[in-house]
Amino acid sequence: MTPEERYLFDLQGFLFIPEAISKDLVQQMNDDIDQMESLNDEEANKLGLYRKYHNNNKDHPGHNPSGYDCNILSRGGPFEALIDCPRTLPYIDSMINEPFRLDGYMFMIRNQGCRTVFHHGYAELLPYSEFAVEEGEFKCVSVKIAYALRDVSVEEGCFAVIPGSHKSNFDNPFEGMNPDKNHPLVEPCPCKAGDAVIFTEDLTHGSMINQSKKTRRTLFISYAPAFQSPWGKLVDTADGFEERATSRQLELIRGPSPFAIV
Amino acid sequence: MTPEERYLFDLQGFLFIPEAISKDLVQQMNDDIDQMESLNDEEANKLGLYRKYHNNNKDHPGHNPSGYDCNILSRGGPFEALIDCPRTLPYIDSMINEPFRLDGYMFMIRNQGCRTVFHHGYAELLPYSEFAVEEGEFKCVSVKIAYALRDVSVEEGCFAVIPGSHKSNFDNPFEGMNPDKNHPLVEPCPCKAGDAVIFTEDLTHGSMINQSKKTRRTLFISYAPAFQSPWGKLVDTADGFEERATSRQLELIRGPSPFAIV
Amino acid sequence: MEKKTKKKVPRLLKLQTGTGERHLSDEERHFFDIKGYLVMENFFVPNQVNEAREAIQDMAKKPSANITIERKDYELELLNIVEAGGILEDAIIFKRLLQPMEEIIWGSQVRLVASRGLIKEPGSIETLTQGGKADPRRYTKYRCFVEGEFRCLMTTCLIALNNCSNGNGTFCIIPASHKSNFPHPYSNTSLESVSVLKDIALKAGDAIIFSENLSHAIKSPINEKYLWLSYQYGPSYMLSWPGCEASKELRTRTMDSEIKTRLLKTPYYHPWDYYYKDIVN
Amino acid sequence: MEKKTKKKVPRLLKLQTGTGERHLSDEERHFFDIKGYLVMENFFVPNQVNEAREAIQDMAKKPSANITIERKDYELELLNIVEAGGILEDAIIFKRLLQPMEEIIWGSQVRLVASRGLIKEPGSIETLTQGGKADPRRYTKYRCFVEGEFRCLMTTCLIALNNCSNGNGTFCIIPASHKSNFPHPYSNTSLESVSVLKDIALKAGDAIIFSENLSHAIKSPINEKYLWLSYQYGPSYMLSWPGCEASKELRTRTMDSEIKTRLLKTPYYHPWDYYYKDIVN
Repeated sequence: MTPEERYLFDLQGFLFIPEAISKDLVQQMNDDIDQMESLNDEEANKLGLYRKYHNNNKDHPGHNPSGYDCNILSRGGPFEALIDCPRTLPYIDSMINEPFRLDGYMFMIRNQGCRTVFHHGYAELLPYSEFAVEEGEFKCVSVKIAYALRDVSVEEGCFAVIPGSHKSNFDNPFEGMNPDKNHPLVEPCPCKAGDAVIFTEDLTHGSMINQSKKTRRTLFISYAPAFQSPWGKLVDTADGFEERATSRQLELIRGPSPFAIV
Repeated sequence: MTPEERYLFDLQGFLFIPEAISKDLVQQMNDDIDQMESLNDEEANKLGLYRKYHNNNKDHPGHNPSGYDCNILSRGGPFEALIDCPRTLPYIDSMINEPFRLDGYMFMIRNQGCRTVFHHGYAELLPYSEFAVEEGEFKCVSVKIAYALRDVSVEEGCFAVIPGSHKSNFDNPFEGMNPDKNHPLVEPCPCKAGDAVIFTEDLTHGSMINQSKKTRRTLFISYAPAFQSPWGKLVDTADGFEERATSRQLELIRGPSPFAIV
Repeated sequence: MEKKTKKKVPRLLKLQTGTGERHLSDEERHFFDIKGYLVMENFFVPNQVNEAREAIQDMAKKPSANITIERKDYELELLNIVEAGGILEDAIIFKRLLQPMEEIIWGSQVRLVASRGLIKEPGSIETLTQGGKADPRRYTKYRCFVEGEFRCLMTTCLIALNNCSNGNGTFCIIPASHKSNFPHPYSNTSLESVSVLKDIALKAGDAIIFSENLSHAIKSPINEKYLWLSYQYGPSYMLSWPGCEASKELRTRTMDSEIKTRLLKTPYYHPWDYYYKDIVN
Repeated sequence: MEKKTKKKVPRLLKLQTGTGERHLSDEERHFFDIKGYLVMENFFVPNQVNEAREAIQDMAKKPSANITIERKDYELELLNIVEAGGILEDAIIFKRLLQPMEEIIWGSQVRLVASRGLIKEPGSIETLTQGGKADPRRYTKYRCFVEGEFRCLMTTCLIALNNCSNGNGTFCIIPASHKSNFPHPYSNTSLESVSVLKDIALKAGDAIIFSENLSHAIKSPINEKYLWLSYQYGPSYMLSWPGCEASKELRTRTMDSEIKTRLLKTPYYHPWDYYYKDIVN
C-alpha cells in the first residue's frame, strides 16, 4: 500500500480500486451468470447453488424477487480467478497482517426497488469485524471486497458507506435504514464494471435503492484470519478445484493452520 | 529506561527507584523540616508556607493534627535540588515525552492514625491524569514522584497502589477506602529514606494507615506537559531562586512555552 | 478524598468528572464522533454579524490595550478579541456554543483558552494542519469512549462573518482525520489536489465547532477581505494561549456573569483547591 | 438487517451482541479487567477431583478413539479430553465456569475450542507465554471497553487436580500482562528470577479462569506427577484446536443438553445463518 492508500483506508474504512479485474474476466463471469439465471431454483440446487432471496420491494410488486445472494464459487470457472486476485490480494495482506483465509464468496443480484439497509459500525463491537491498527500496522479481521460486475450508478443502487464509521464510538442511529445520498454522513460509491471497493466489515455499509430497471450484479469476497471459521456454503468449490487450484488458492480456501502462530 | 523498566512501568503503573537521593541530601532536608516543624502556623504563613491539615485520626485523638500537606519548595535550600533530580528526571522525560513543567511540589506529614484513602484509576477518565502509550512510546500526563524522607514500613503507613489500575476499564470499587494489605489487588510500597516511587496519576494509589508513633515524611513532586497549569502555590519558590537556579530548573518551574509545538 | 472540602465548593465550581451530562442529541454525538465537527447555521443573526465585523475592523485600526495584532502576509490576527466586548464577548457563552463544548471537553470545567479575530486577504497562506495521532500538538488530543463520554482537549468554534463557499476563502477539513492513525501524505500538495479535503460552505453568521485535532485549513479569499471569529476552549487546567490571558478589566466587568467568570478564570484543576487557594491568599 | 429471519431463530441461538448481560459482580469485573484472571476455589468437590484424576490416568494408559495423546519431555497432553465423558464432559457447563466465559467472550455465542488433560512430571518444560500486545497469537486478544463490555478471544479455565503452591508445580502468571504494551524482557530468564511473576497457589479442585493473552506458565513439579484439566473457550466463530473437534459420538450423546449442544456446535457467525444452513441442507 502507498502511504496515501494506507491513510485513506484508515481514514475512511474503505478503498476504491478502479479496474481491479479485466473487462475480459468480467465478461466471462457475466456470461456464466446469464446461464445460471436461466435455471430455476430446483435446477440450481442440483448444481449446488443456493439462492437466498430478499423480497423487500413492496413498492415494486412487478419485480419479485427483487434480489438474492448465492454461493457462486461452487460454479467454478471464471469465479475461481478472484480467490487470489492479484490486484486486490496484496491489500488484504496488509490489512489483516497475518495468515488468512477466504471465508466467504457471495454473488448478489439486486433488482429494481431493492437495497441493502445500513448495518454495522465500530460501536457494535462485533469481535469478528474489528478494525484495528497497532504499532503503525493494520490488524483487521473481516476485510471484504465488493467487485462490480456491471456499471452501477447511485440511481442503480450502488454500494454506500458512512466513511469513518469503522471508528464510531456511538450506536449508529441509521442502523436498518435506507442510505440517503443527501445525508452529510453518507457516501455512495458508484462503480464501473470491474471496479472494486475494499472495506472493513466494521464500516457502516449498505446500498442505495435501485431505482432503475437494470439489475445490479456484485461479488462480495471476504477474508479473515486463519482461526476464524468460513461462512458455511459460501466457500463451496466446484468439482476438480483442488486439482486446478494454485497453492495460494488452495491455502485461501482450506485455510492456513488456525493456531500455528505460537 | 531499560526494556525491563519500560515493561514494568507500563505493566504496573509505577516504578520503584531505590536510593534516588543521597543520604546527605535526605539529612539536609530532614534538618530543615525539623526547623520548620518548630514554627506555628502563623510563623509558617509569614514565611510563605501554608499547611493543609488532614484531621482524619478520630481513633487516635491524642495525635491531632494527624498530618498535613505543605508547599515546601518555598523554603528553597536543599529542596531545590529535587526540581531536576538527576536520578529520576530522565524517567519523566521518557514517560511524558514532550516538553514538560514541574507542576506541583508538596511535602506530606503523616502521623499515627493517618492514611490516604485509595483514589483515581483509569476509568475515571480524568483528562489531566491520562496514562497512554502510542507507537511504542509513553505519552503520559501527570507523572508523580514520591520521595521517602524516612524509612517507612507497611505498619508505618507507606505508599500503596493497585498495580495495573492505570488501565482499569471499570470504576474502582475501593475508591475512598483504606488500602488493605491483605487484598490481592493491593501492593504496599515500603521504602527506605531516599527511595522514590514514580507513578502515573491514573494509578489507584493511597497510603496504609500509620499504626506507629513514627511520623512519615514524604515529598510528592509532579510533572506535566507544558500546556497544563501548575498547581497554584505548590510551585512557589524561595527568594533568589531565579538567580541560583540552573537553566533546566528555571524552565521546569516557569514552564516551557505551552503551545510551542505546532 | 477531601469530601468535606468538596461539599463546601460553590455550585459554580462543581467537579464535572463523570457527571455524564449530555447536551447533544444522539445524532449529533454520532456525527461529531465520526466527522470531528458540527456546523451551526445562523449562529449569529445578521445584526450580530454586522456588529462583530465592525468591532473587528475597528480593533484592526485601533486595537485596545489588551488585544494584540499579529500581521502575516495578507492576514491579520487579532489575539484576545474577547476583550473588545459587545458581541465578541457575549458570544463565548452562547448556549449553542457552550453546551457542545461542555459535553465535548469536560463538563462545566471548561475555559476559554484563546480568542481571535481574523482578517484574511486574497493571497493569505493556506496551511493544512496535521491532525490525528501524528499531530505533534498533544493539547489538541481527541478522546471519546465506546458508548461513553468525550474528553477532548482543545476544541475550536469558528464563526464565518462572510459567505464562504466554492473554494472562495472557504474553511475546509479532512472529515474523520481526528482519528487518523497515520500522518496525512499531503504536505507538499496544494489544497485543490487533496481528494479527501472537504469545503464546508458557511454563510455569514454560521459557525463550526471542531476538534483542533481535525486536519483543517482556511482557503484564501479570491477577491475581498474575509473576516472570521475564532474561540478555542479547553479543560479547566489548560493554560491560556500566550497573549490571551483575560485582563483584570475584563474579569471585573464580567463579575456578574457566573458563566463568563468561570470561563475566564485562571487555570485550575480541582475546583475545591482553587477555592482553598482563595481562602489562604 | 434480516429482521424477519432473526425472529424465527430459536432461543438457543439468540444473538448476543450488545445484550450487556452481566454475571460477574462489580468487584470481579474490576479484578479480572486489572489482573487478567479469576480464581474459583473448590470448583470441583473432592469426589469430582478423584473422578477426574482417574479418568485422565485411564485415558493416558488407554486413550479412547477421539482423544489424542501428545508426549513431550516429562509431560503428557491428552487432547480433546472432553470426549472422555463423566466429570470431564460435565465440567464444561458448570455455571461458575460458563457464566464468566459468556460475559468475558460473547454472551451465549461461545464455543469450547479445546480441552486437555495434562500430566506434568518433574523436569517438565516451563514456558512463559508472551502476553499483551506483543503476543503474536492474535486469537488470544483481550478486549474490554470503559464501563462497557468484554469482547475477549481465547479464554482458558485451568483446574488443578493436585495441591500446587510454593513453586512446586505451581501455575504462575504476570498479573496485568494481558494489557502490556511492550514485550516482556524475560525470554532468557529462569522463572524464579522474574520479579513480577506471581505463583497462584491452588488446591486440588480449585480453578482459574484467565485470558490466554496473560503471560503464564506452569512450573515443573518437584517430586510427583501433577494432573491438570484445561478448557479453552472462544467466540462462536473460532475454529476448534486441531484434534479438538467434537466427535459425532459426543454430539449425539449430548443432544439432550441445550448448553452442551451449543458449546460443541461447529463454528458459526450469525445464529440465523446457521439456522438457515440447516434448512437448505
